[in-house]
Order: sequence, then C-alpha cells, then structure tokens
Amino acid sequence: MKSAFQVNKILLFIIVAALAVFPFVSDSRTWTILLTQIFIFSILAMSYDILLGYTGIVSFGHAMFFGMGAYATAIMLDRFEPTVGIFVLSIVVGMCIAGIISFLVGLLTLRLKSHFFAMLTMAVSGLFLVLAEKWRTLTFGNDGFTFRAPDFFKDRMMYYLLVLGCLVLVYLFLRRFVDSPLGRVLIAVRENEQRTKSLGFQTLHYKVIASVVAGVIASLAGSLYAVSLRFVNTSVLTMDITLDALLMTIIGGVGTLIGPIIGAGVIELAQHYLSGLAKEHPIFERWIIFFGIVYILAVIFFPRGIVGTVKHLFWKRKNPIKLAIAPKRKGLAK
Amino acid sequence: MSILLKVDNVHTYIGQYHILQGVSFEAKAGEVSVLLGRNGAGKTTTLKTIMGLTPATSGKITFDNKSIEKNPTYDIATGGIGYVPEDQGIFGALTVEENLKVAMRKEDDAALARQEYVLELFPDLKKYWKKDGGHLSGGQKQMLSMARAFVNESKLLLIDEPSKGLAPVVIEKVMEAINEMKKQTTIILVEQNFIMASKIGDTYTLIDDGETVQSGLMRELIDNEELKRKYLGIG
Amino acid sequence: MEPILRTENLTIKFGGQTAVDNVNFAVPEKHFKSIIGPNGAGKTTFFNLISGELKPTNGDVFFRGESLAGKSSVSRTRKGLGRSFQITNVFPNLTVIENVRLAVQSKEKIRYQFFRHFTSYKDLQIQAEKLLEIVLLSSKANAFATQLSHGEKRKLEIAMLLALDTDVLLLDEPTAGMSLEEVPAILDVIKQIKQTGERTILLIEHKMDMIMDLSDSIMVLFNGRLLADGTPQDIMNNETVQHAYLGGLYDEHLA
Amino acid sequence: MELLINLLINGLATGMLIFLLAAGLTLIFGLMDVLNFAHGGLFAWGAFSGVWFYGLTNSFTLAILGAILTGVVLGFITEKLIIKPVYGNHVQQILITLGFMIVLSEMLKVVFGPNQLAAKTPPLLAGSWEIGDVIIIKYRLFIIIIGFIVFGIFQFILKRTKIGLVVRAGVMNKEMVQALGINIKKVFLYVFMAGAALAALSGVLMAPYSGVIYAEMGMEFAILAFIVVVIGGMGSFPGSLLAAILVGLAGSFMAYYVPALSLAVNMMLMAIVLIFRPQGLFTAKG
Repeated sequence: MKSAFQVNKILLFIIVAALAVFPFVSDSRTWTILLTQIFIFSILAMSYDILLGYTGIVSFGHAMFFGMGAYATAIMLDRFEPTVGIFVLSIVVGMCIAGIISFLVGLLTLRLKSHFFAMLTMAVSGLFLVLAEKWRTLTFGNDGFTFRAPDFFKDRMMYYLLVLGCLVLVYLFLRRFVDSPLGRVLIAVRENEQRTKSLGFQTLHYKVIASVVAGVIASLAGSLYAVSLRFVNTSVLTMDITLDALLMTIIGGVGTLIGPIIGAGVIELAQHYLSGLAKEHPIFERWIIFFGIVYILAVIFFPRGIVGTVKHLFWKRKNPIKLAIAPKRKGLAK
Repeated sequence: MSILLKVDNVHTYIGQYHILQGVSFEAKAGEVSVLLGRNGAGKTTTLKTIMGLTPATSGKITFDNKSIEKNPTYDIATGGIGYVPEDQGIFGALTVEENLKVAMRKEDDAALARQEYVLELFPDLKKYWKKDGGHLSGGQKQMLSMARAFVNESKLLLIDEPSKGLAPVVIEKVMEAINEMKKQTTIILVEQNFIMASKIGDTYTLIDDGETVQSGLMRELIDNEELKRKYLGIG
Repeated sequence: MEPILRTENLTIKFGGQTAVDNVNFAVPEKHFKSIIGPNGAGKTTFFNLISGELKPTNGDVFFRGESLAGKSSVSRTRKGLGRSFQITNVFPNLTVIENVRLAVQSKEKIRYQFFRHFTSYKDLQIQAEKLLEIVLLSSKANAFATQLSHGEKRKLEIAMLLALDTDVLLLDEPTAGMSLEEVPAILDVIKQIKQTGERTILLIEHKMDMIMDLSDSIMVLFNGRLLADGTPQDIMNNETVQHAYLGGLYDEHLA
Repeated sequence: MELLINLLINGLATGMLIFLLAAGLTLIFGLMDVLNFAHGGLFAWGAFSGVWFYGLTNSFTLAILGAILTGVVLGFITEKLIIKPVYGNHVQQILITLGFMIVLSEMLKVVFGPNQLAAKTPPLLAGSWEIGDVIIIKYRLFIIIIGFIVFGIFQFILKRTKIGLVVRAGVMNKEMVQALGINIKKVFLYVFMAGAALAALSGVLMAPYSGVIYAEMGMEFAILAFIVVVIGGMGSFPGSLLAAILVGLAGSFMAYYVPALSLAVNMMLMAIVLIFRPQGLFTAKG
C-alpha cells in the first residue's frame, strides 16, 4: 500500500520535471502556449471538482469567480504599473473578492436543494455577466480591452513555468485539503448529507467552505488566464467557461483531482485539433457538438470519467470480493 | 375452489435490502386471506411485490393462471387487482369525486353502478363529494381508498392495514365494509389487529423476517396459542 | 433526581392526524427503556421529535433539564443525544473504517482542521478500530459499506452511534430486516453496551422476548398516546395494554 | 398614460412568451421531478424552424404549426434519449440536460448557419392601431391573446379531462396512479412532448417580436423561465402564468425607468422568493 503511494509520488514528480524542462528542449511556441492554457484550465477544473466531485454540489455559476480573477488582474495591470508586484497583488485582490462573494452567495443558496441551487448559481452568474456588460467604464463590455503584462512574463517560457508552478502548488494544496479531516467530511456530505448532520457536523458550513475554496482557486485561474491572453472581455464570465470546467471534470473523472487535469488536457488538445480540422471539413467548426455528445454519453455510461474508471478497474483486480447481490432496479424515483 | 393468486417462493430486494426471503401462499377465489406477522415482517412488501411496485427479484406470482411477476404495475392493475395501500394513497388536492374518477378505467354503466354501490357502503363519501381528499379524516380517507379500488371490476383486492391509526368506532365501519366487499371479490388483507383479522379472514399466512412461516385456516390459528405467542406476541 | 431526558406534553400533528399526542415521559440516567406499540403508534415519530428531525406542534423535550426547543438535530447530537435509524443509513461508498472514523472525528471535535493529512490523526484510527472490535466488524474494516450484508450494516450503524460517545442512545429497531442468524450478534452488542452501565438507552423493538430480557422499563404508545409506562412485569399484566396492543376485542374473543 | 399602457402591453407580451416557455418546464418538473435545462434549446429550435417554415410557405399559421411539430418531435427524442435513462437521479439530470442544451444550440448553427437570422412580422399582424394617444402594436396584442388562449386550453385540459386528472394525480403520487392501472411513463412522455411544443410555440412567437433570432437566445430566455418557475412554484401551472406576467412587467417597466437594473430585478425577485418561500408563491403538490 505504502509502496504504491510512493510510486505514485515518484511518477508525479517525473511528469512535473519533464513538463518543466519541456520548453528548454522544444522551441515550439504553439506547444508552450497550448500547455500553458491546459495548466490554467486544469486549475479551474480542479476547483470545480471540489464542488462537484468532493462535495456533490452542481454549480452553474463557476465562471463568475474565474471572471472576477481575470478582471481584477486585467484592470489593475491596466490602471497601475504592469509590474510583478501589482500582478501578485491583483491575484490576491481577485481571490479576496471571489472569496467574499462565494461566501455570501453560498450562505444564501447552499441550503437549497440541488435543482434550485444549480438554477440560482446560473442566475447569479448571469447577473455578473450583465454587470460586466453594462459597466463599460470599467470593463469596456463585450469589446474588452488589452493590457500589458509585466515585462518579466514577456517571455512565454517564464509564464509557462509560473503557471506550471501554480498548478503544482494548487494540486498539492487541494490534495491536502481533501485528505484532511475537513475534506473527509466534505465527502461524507456528498455521500449522505442527512447522515452527516446526524453525526453532529453542521453540513451547511462545510458546503460554504467548499464553495469558498473553489471560488478562490477559480479566481486564481482567471488571473492567470487574463495575463496569458493580455486581453480580457466579458467572455470570461459566460456559461461557456463553466461548461468547460464541467466537461473537463466529468470526462477526466470527478472526485479525483488528477482527473480534471487530464480532462483539461484531453479537451484542450481535442479542441485544438478539431478546430484545426475545420479548415478542411467545415463541420468541425462546430466541434463543441462532439463534446456535447461525448459528455452526455459520459454522464450516462461513463460517470466515473477516465481516472475514476482506471482506478475502479485497478481496484476490482486487487479486490475480487464479489459485491453484495444488489440487483439495480430501474424503478421510479420516490 | 379455484386458486386465484399463487405466490411461490418470492424474494424481493429494495435497494440492497433483502426484504422478502421466500414468501409463498395461495389465495382462493371468493375467500379472504389474511397476512399476519409483526411489524417489519414483510407483509406490506408482499402486497407491493404482488402489485409490481417493488418487483420480485426471484420467484413466481401467478394470477388468474397468468404469471405476472415481470409485469409493470399498471398492467397488473388493469389485469384485475385493486390496491389499497397502507398510507391510503389519496390524491390530496383532488376532490372525492375526482379521486374516484381517476381510478375509473371505463366509465360505463357497470362502473357507475359499482360507484353507486360503494357510495351506499360509505355514505360519508357522498356527503363530502366535492371536498378535497386531503381534508378528509383518517377514516374517510381509508373509505375513499377502498372505494377507489372497488370502482373498477377487480377480481382481487389487496388491502393493507385498514385499521391502522383509526379509532375503534371507525374500525368497526371499515370492517363492515370489507365484509360486504367480500361477497363480490377475493381479498388479501394485511392486518396487525388479530381480532379483526380473525373475524374476517378465512385463511391466514404467517410471515416473519420476510419468510412464510405457516399457512392454514383461520379457525385453526385462533386455537393455536403457541403459534400466536411466538409470532404475533399475543399472550 | 433530575431525569436525563423528559418530554412535556409532546405533540405533533400531520394534516388532520395527531401522530404523537400529548406524551409526558421521563427516563433516569443510565436506564434502559423500551418503547413498544403497534404499527403506526408513533414510535419513530416520537424519536424524530426527540432527536430534532421533526418539530413538535406543541410541547417540548428536556435534556438534563434544559429545553431543546428550536435546537437543530446537529446541536442535539453534540449535546449528547445519538440515534440510529430504522432504515440503515451509512455512507455507502466509504470504507467501514472511514464510516466510523467520521463519527469519532465528530466526537473529538476535529471539524474544520484542513491542513494535516487525516491519517496523521492516529488516535481517530485507533478508536475507530476499537469500536469495530466491539461490534465484531474488524474483519470488514477495509470493505466498502455497500458491500456489507444488512446485519453488518446495522452493526456498523451501532459502531458509529457508539463512536459519538453520547450519553443517550436512541435505537430504532436495530434488528429490523435482519435474517434470523444475524440477530443474536446485535443482541450481544446491545447487551454489552447495557452492561457497561454508562449510557441511557431508549429502544424501539418488536421482538418481545428481547425487550423483556433487556429493559428496565417499558412504555407503550398507542395511536400516538402514552398508554402505559412501567416495569416489564407491569406491562405484561396490564390489561389496557393487552387490549390495545393485541386488538381491542381480544378478551371477548377468548370467552 | 399612453406610456404606461405601452409599457403594460409590452410587459404582458414578454410575460406571455416567458409563460409559454415556463409552463412546459413547470409541468415537467411537477410531474416527473425533472428540471430540464435543455428547455431553452427547444425554444430556440421553435424560433428557427418557425422562421424557416415561414420562408418556405409564406404562411404564419403554417410556420406556427411547423414549429409546434418540431417541438413535439424534439420533445419525443429528448424524453426517450436524454431524460429516460436518468429518472430519479437529480445530479445526473442537471448535468445531462445541460449537455443536451449545448448539442441543441450547436445543431442549430449546423442546420441554419452560425449567424443570426432576421425574422419578419407577418403583414396581417404588422403595424399598430392608434386609439387616441395610445399606440397598440398589433403583434404584441396577438401574443397576449395567444398566451391567454393557450392558458385557457391547458387549464381546461388539466381541470376537466381525464388525462388532465391523471397528470394532476401523478404530481401528487406517482406510485398510486400506476397502481390504479395507468401507465405513468406514457403520461410522462405526453407531458414532455406538450411542454416541448409550448416551448417551440414560444420560440416561433418570439421571432417576429424581437426581429432577430440567434442560437444563444435559448439560454437567455431559459434563465427567465427558470426564474418564473421558481417564483410561481415548481409544478404550478397558474403560478407560472402569474409569475411570468410579473417578470414581464417588471422587465418592461425597469427597462424604461432604470435600464441598468432590468435583468437584476428578476434575479432579486427570485432570490427573495427562494430565501423566504422556497416552494414558490403557489404549490402544486397536495
């Protein structure tokens, strides 16, 4: 058991090391940019996994936290000096705003049932989108604005390394977070909220904590995203961002942390290649249809995602205990 | 007399719980068969399994010479089995009239005649014809539920604990009604109130821990103190 | 002596029906009390009122003399009222040991610690393992709860209840839905808890032999009302109880 | 005064369109316990297919019928393929219907092209009447009338017919309905198809009203419909009418007086209802 754990750790270390030296051996600009993008969305998808995979909450408003980070950084770098100091400060500001908003929204909405919660997050996030569209003096609405990134990140490679560093740190932090006693309670909430309450845990607190952590990390991803483009517009607040995070988490495997990273890789790469194909076959301009279909099929037939399925197969091989005879019935819901 | 319903070694799982672990009994046409047993023994689940609401995982259920254990609930109902559930299953926001109307599969003369008949049996229902089902008293709900099962031509009625939570006076009324209905149809009754059961029932089946323990004639059970003590906690 | 738990005019109405009707009861500390009554008598509802799952229409519950009105089920558990459920209610996709560890974690008030790995709380693990020994589930510690048989799940449920280390245990039909072979093991566990003499136990059960054997006192609910409360012997000989419990006309029938 | 009446008619017309969309949503939720996040997709399909039929036949009546037909067919497909596998599992329902929403709106772009299309008002309904100082735009009045007619028809079906009785009973107790010999799954399918038809009708009526149609309109309108369903009470048919009118009017008055708050006001309404009366203004379960 222990050794398997060690093997995992070593494997992870090798992968990270390989990724870190990658820009030094390859001079492909496209790949550096693509990988940077993947890392940023990995961070976003991991934060979504805290909600969906670990606490069992479906939020349709995750984009708003991403957007808060993106706007905080873009606006501050634009209005003040584009220095590393301001960049770091803007990340902190974005995280604070996201933390406060997710705390307030969570407190108000997390006592509601799943349907209502999903709808309400969608609505609140829609409200922020409208706010950004309307408050043109600050955001320039849908047209957006460009800004200068700190000189230090002029070199794509430096930025690549920074984002990779953030990814590793966020992963380690969230790993520890979900493996902490608090994280165990989150999983308990996902499994059976009512029972968690009767054990004496105030489940609303845990759901709010999860949504704050997820919101803050999503804001970090937003900040990194804005600087990678040196441009921001209201698209960072749209449903598409939430959908991307959702898709990556589900396809990669909910409740695994590694899954969302792999999901982000798969989807960004597929997106890259499919939109490349669009030049020859116009149908690929609508590549998102394929994702939609894959996603629907995944929800029905493949709910564990890539990582979850691999883990399950591995676990089944190691534990050939036969499951309790529990014929699954397709009865009507109560 | 011919056997109308035969339940043969039925096992039922609800989720992961093995609730019925081998229930077998027969109901003869024209008789009242009573399922007895303590709380949680599996009596209600037996009725639900017959109705297809918690389908049998294994075993056979034969009704009217056809096997029905794989059929969906609505098919079983249209095949001629009426059901009066434990919680009465009244549609609270529908009036008494509408509750009966939902149930009536064919609004022909025969059905209307049957409706007239049950309304004579339960004059209260006529009195509260336009009242919402949810506003009836417990006893009236029980009567409505039984009436509802009766407006269709059923060969068999499944009645689950009609005396539950009712005052003794009301129980008497319900018993009288069942005695009347018995003349027209076969009945399987789940009842905890042994006295009531023993008065109405022709045969009994004892269920304990999801298994049939014994079946026989009701009058034999009345004299079998040992069996009653062991499984019904009487004495 | 102040009873550890008592109710005052406890009443709840659902729609037109009164499920629990003006119940006054008290249980002294370290006492074993069983609650019996026919189906639909309001026993589980009574538990739900005590544990805070339901709010009474009228009346109140007192724990160590303190009113519990308006207190959530969470805070009641923290005060010392633990309950098991009639329908097994565990965390299906967690292992058996994790199920128990969560309960121990709650008792130890390790609620919001988030930066140390949970395995570094060695004490939790040790306590959880001990509890599994008590309920004879050690061999299944690393199985997922969903893989357990029904009886084993009930044992797990009791282990989780014990882990909370509450002064009062509310046991709602711990043997419900169990196969005959599994019952004695649960019975042993309950006997053991009783023998340690540290806890107050309220038990809803139908197996009369078991109740007679275990209880210090028995209370009878009928149609939501408290019909009788006394020693097992009293209850056995109480004619009203026989009347109500066995069907109103039993005596007449015997004659 | 004329301003007030104009705003009123405007709000009512918008409210009616939202009502048609929300009515299907609320019926489906009440009966099947399914919140269909793809409902807006059916709406957008109604709009596009309606415009297409109109271009083909030059008859607005046929366009409406064509859109309704499209809605019914799509509703059938959605229920069979998307909803049926996930009955009873809320999280999966939310996820899968949202996924289908993406597919529906992307398919629109494949079939009708990615650009927004112009939608003409049929000549008979174009223009307006002037009564004194009050200008009544014919098409808006038309929408309001259609809305009330549809409400009347559905109310009649729900209250006075057997199938309506079964639907209302099903909302309260599905198990019992089946035990009375009714195939509830068939009823589910019919209700789903009827809800989809209403959504499509709403879409086709919307097209000339806004003048342009685009694939994303489904999502935008669906959010309004969700708000209406929450305010009116999930599963309540009259509740959704009242809430839709409320939302329509609030939107139209706010757009004139405090334009910045026009969308926010609906969100606020919903937030208040959710916090203080989470079951909505009306309840359907008995």
